[in-house]
Amino acid sequence: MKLHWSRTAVGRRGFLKGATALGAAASLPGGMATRAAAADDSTLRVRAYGDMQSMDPAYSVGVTDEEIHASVYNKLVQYKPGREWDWQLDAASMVEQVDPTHIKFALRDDIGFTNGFGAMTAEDVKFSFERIVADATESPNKPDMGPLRHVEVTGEREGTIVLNEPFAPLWSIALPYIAGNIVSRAAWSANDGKVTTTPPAESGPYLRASWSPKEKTVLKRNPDWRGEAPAWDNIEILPIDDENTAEIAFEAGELDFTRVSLGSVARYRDGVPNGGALLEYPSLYYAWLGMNLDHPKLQNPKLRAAIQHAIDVPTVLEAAYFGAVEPSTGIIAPGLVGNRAASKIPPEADFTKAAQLLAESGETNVTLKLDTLNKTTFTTAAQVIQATLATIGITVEVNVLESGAFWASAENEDLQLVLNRFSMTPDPYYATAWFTTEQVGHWNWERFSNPEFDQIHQSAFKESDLDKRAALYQRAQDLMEDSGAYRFLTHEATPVVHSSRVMPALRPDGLALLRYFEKG
Amino acid sequence: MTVLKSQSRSSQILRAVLRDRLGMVGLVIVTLVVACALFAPWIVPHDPNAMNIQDRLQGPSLQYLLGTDQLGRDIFSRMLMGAQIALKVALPAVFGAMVIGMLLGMIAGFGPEWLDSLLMLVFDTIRSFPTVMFALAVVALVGPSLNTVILVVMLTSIPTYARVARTQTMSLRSADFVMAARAAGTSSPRILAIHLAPNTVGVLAVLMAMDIPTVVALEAGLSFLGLGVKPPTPSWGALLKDGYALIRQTPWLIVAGGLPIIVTTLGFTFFGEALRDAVDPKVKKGR
Amino acid sequence: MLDVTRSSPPIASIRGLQVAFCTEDGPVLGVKDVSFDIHPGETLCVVGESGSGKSVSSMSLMRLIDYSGGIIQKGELLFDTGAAAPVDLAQADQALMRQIRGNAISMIFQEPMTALNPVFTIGHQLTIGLKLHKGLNSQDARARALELLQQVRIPEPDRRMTQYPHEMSGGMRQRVVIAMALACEPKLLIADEPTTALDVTVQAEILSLINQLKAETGTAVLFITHDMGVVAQIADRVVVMYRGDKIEEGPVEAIFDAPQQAYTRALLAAVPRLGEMQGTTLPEPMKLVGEAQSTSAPITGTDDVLLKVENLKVRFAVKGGLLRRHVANVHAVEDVSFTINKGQTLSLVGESGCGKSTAGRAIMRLLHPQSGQVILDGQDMMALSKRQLRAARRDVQMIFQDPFASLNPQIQLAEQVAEPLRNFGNRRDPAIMDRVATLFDRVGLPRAFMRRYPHELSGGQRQGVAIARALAPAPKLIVADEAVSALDVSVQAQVLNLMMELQADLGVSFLFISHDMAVVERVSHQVGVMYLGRIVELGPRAAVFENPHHPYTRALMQAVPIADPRKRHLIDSLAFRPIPSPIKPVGHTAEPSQYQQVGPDHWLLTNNHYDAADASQTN
Amino acid sequence: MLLGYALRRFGVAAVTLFVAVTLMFVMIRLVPGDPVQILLGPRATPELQARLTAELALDQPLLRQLLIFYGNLLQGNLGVDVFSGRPVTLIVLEQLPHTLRLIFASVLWSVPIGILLGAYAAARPNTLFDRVSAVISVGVVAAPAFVVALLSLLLFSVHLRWFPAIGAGEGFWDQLRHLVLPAFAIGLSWIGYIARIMRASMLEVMGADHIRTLRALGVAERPIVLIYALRVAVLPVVTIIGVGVGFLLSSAVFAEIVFARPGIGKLVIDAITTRNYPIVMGAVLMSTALFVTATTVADLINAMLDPRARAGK
Repeated sequence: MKLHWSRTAVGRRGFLKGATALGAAASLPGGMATRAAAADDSTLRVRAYGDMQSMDPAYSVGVTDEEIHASVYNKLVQYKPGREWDWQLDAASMVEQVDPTHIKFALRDDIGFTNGFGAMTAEDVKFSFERIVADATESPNKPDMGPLRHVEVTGEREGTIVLNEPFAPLWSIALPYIAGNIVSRAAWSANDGKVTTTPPAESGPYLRASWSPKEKTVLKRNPDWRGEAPAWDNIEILPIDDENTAEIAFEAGELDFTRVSLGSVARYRDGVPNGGALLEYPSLYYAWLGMNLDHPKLQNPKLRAAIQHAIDVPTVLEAAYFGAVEPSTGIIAPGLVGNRAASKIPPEADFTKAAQLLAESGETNVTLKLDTLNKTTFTTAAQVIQATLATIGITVEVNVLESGAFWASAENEDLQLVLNRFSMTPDPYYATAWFTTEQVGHWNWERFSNPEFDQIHQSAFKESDLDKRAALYQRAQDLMEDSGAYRFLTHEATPVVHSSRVMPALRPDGLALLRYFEKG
Repeated sequence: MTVLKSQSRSSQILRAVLRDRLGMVGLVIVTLVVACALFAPWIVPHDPNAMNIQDRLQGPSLQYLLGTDQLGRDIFSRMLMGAQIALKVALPAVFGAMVIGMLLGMIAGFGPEWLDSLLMLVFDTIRSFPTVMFALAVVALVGPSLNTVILVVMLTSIPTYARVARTQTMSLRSADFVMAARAAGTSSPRILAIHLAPNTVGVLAVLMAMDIPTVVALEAGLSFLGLGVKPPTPSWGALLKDGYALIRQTPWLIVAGGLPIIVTTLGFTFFGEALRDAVDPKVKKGR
Repeated sequence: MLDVTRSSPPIASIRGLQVAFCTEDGPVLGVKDVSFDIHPGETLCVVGESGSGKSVSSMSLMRLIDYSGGIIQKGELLFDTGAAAPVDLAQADQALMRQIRGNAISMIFQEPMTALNPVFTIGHQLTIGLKLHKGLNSQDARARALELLQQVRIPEPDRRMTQYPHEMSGGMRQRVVIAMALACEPKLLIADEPTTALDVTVQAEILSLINQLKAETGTAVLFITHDMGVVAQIADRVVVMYRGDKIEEGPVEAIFDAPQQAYTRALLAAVPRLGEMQGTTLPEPMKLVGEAQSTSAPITGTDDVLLKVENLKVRFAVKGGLLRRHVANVHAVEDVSFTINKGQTLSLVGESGCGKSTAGRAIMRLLHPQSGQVILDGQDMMALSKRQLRAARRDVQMIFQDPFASLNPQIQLAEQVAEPLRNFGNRRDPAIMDRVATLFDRVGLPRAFMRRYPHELSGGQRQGVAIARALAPAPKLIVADEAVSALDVSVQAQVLNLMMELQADLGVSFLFISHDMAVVERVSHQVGVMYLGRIVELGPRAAVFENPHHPYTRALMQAVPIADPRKRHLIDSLAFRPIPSPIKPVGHTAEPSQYQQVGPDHWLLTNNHYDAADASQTN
Repeated sequence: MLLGYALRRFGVAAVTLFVAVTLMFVMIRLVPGDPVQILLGPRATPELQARLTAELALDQPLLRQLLIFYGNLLQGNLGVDVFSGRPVTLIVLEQLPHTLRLIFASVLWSVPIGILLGAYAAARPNTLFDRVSAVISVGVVAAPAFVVALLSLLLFSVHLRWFPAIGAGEGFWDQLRHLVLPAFAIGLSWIGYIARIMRASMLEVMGADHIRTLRALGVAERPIVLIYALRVAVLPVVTIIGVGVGFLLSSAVFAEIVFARPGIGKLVIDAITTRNYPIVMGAVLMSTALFVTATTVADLINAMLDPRARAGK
């Protein structure tokens, strides 16, 4: 899980939600509008929802940073744009898994670092990967590299990645994501290993030309790049937290590409202004209603079951997401290993059963507090839950929190019900990580503790047999559901729009791979 | 030339307000808003919190005068109930700010110089925080609710009232009738209570009337940032927030949230200006 | 002289003027059917009490009435512009009026402190009219302005041009306003109570100045005032107004010698004339027209000392500099000593800022004296604790100048009168209201007024309530701080008589603080003349008034306009005489006051702090 | 005299600033939410969390934290952003010009209009103009800045495409174009505010004796209103403008959010919600300083415009 949300300020998301309707209603012919921004033919302008934080892969925590890193640094492999999760070679000319713990690689010979730091060698790979896991580095991305032991350098451009134990997410996370970026050992050493917002040496198809905090990051074509030439000369990345603001900017012709809000999907399905197009991707996020198992009010399993059954997921999704998303079966999205075909409790509420469960529980006059973020989507969902629980006689008080307080819920002793959403990387290992016993007091707000679940989390990532691995994660989600602490809602979706000038290259979850963007 | 009818100053002021045409309009609006707030539970056509997902996002119709929101709730009913919420926030907040501000201001104006300097420093400090930042910190501290909004609004308005009360007290404390009261052996607390307070209240009442719209707008602003009242409370600010989120589906949500704020502002401001002209004849129109 | 003015046609002629004001209670007539003429070169005084409509006529002539919500309903305002036929200003449009205003007719007002724009220089304001009406360029206008400043006898005119109004004293500002009015050599100068807000010595200067300028320029003067003394000093002819009507009109001597109307006679009777007590030693109520004369007997009082004030000093700190440090002191009251006998009145008289009010408040400990002794009936007021002081205050009460300001507008009158009774007795004593009722009777107010609020009463009635309140705790001493100066003369006379009557009946002592020499002469047993914080002359009233020793006392008496057109004594010296500053740096030690006895109980200050050196100092 | 007044005024300003910053310091630390957890994200090791906690002095008692903060402040050091490792002073100063430009632009266009509107309304009391302008000015105040911001964004950027929708722009003219809409949105509500204060002030001045003096001199109404009365009536408005900068800072937050503009308001909102203490303190220090400076400068301007204040005090 990446803390994307932690850079998202209060109410920003959903702030202007739907504000673009007027613009759409105006439906101006694209040609007559003067182009507001001075974007010439070879400048791509895209929106990022956060500002750049760090140019050091070891300390960067956001998708925003990775979009930039992926363009100015190289990895052995990169995600392959498309609808299916896959990777393709980047700096590596060859990568081969010799056995579950050994991966051999060879680097291309035409990649060099800027600022005179020379050609990329296996030593750079060794340096880059090992510093992520080194204790001294204190990298928040250390878990991405998992059980890396070391990198053996076997030639100037050849080496072997050695793992302590098998690590399935290596191919889905470690190598193609942030931790997989290869930096120049010489350059980093010249900086005493401290790199903050200025990259000392770059190697990718783009160079970071400038950064104006909170305004934009500008990438320009790397003249020394010998690989396949990128389509755009310049890329401007504008940090805009709010999707509706981004939609307005897009409709005003100031952006070529942006994620849009789910509320706007229906409208964009009818047509995107300026000859652009809407692309709908699934998302890996998972949203759910959690119940604090340690709270005195929620000790009765029948009460929890009654709550699970009384929440009508389709109605919640209809109201909060405008029906643009599907109900989820757990924390692992379709397309990933371990996705459940169906949850044990169907998404539709069964009020009769819920009422019966409540009666069996013996609880009367149940009053509960439901904490949620101050975004319209969540408050709407919370109100629907409030209303449906009221039908079986449970009173819910919706407690809206700004993000700072909400994300401190682990410290909230009085947390009862919580409407939550986590983001996700394309490996189930990341989903289960937050619900272990160890995470109680950190991110496991439901205080769900199950030895079997913990065991699955500890072992499933070593399982290289996909079917077996899938079964383990499915079991893990069964355990979660059985605990009565969870009512899974949705994985949301990633709708993006792009102008006619651009052909975006996206991960299967809709995130941008800027270096592969083509002209439209 | 002088009509001598024995009437207290308040009834005299009321007559002056009623003579002012805009003041009269203001009073009518204020009365309407207050009536709405008082009788909302009985005059709403629908339960303002009753959801009806099937009927959501409908346009205005005979059944739903202003249509329905994303949860199928009747917007018109929520708008009427909103008056109650607005006054529930505005009246205690403004009244509390006035009482505390008046007390502190009178202490500052009447007390020793060091206390005055200290209090003024505190007032200036609170004023120097941008309201939104201050509100954000308080909301984060105690969690959002009706009471929090009241608290924030109260805290941020106290300095204004205190300053006015202080100025008024300072100008009054050397007034002849206060000197006369001293000469007549009246104690300082009693002078504050029966001479200074009643003569300060008038000016503060004007400020209160003018302040109510500011408070209503502030609540809307906080709700806009998602820091306002708890759902499903139908405050105008919450209506506006939902309205922005749903502008393409229900433009009438913005109307329902925005129009009452504008009308209330107009009403209270006209009323307040007429009241000020009546209380402070120095700034009389058409002299 | 009279014949000369009569022979020429009037410069302005008001015919059947009726003006109404739109008020919240509907239209109210300001004047009804008023007619009079003004002839070239004459000074016409319009005299009347507040609400008589005396200003309305002049404001109508200027058509400034339009800006006050007034409407000329009937009548003509004929003005001789030099054209063949006089113009009716009542029908003129504002464009024509703008050409006449400040040019052919100009006006000066009562309040010099506010009549000038605070953010423009004197030079700028002086040249406005010149540029506007005479089309002068900046340079010529400036030259003319300098000339005007010299004409109104302002010292250092060059420097004044760049000064702002707040840098000048009231008298000086009024001279500037006069200079502005005279800038375009108007045919008619309207002076609306131009000296009312000024000290008596400054008033004398300004009156002389207006008189002299009239002679120099030949302009006609329409002079509006409530002060019969001023009328007597400068008028050629007089128009008497009462409640919007012209009561009487005639040459000044005729009006004063043989008033035709009862109101005029009453008005004249109510005016205390300086010197009319000559030959008596004790105060005596005035003989008012239409009032019972029974109470009119001299008030003797006793020779027992009630109040003894010794070496009283009051200083106010002046703060300044970066840290608001105490940098200087206003020596408001400097070493003042006097005594008041039981049942008698001592008056402190002097001009604004001389410290007389401060002294009055200091002996009540309403403010904190620097040092000195105040012994009231054997009790040392300075040694009292806060609690004791509150109790001791029942023996000293106070009446203030402004009857509008001294009553709380929010509280019923009965409660205000009852307040001292409640404070000094049992708060819930049911007898209090009976006592209040008798107090209302005592001051001659109907008991029905008890339930009223201050705004429902006239000024004189309010002052009655204030007196009733002061009397409530049966005090031994009443400090009357300018208690009658805000009242119309007829009301003033009634209130003065009431006070004297109370003194005769109740044996109460008064510390009477006033700037009005004539009033002081009427009511006092003893008189102290104050100047710059010190009593410069102290003694029995007869001695001080008939045999003044101190030059300041003499200057003061000479400046008082006497309500007798045969006793004109407009001063010749028009040189500006500023009062020296009472502000001294911290650490300044003031010498003690030293007195020389010049008669029985008649003392003269020998410290020479009123002299030519001070007078020549400019600010 | 004026210099002494200015120095004293700034002295008071400094004390206010000190109290404000202390208050904010204490308040933000009472707020729930652990900055270390929020800043570092869930995957940070306990060691890293401990190190950051120590670095931010969060393990110290509150008073000591405060002393450390002031100790650093005295050395001109507001700390370092935990994330980027950049000095907070730099981060705040980067954002400041954007906000200053926005506020300046808003004041520049709205204050003159507000003053003229109020002056005219007062010069013609109870006329149609007065009534209309009263309704307009009140009605305009009634529309919260964020409503205006949003609607103008939709109308002028998306619909008409006259002005850019987001960002701050580059180069003078481009920045100016980017300023138009946000400055319009914030300034609009100010017109009514200023107009009403101006009207009240003007009504009082128009009844003053010195205006009567001018009328008696035959000066026409227009110069009386526009030169002589305005010059006096504008004095209290100047003070109000200073105080109003606080109000503008709050509105600027909304404008910066809606128009995705960089700026101090947005910075502080972001920082508070992420409990990024060093930046919160830096930004609050800066915005409070801005407010205090604005009121002080307004008072000084007032003192310069008003000869009475110039000489006195």
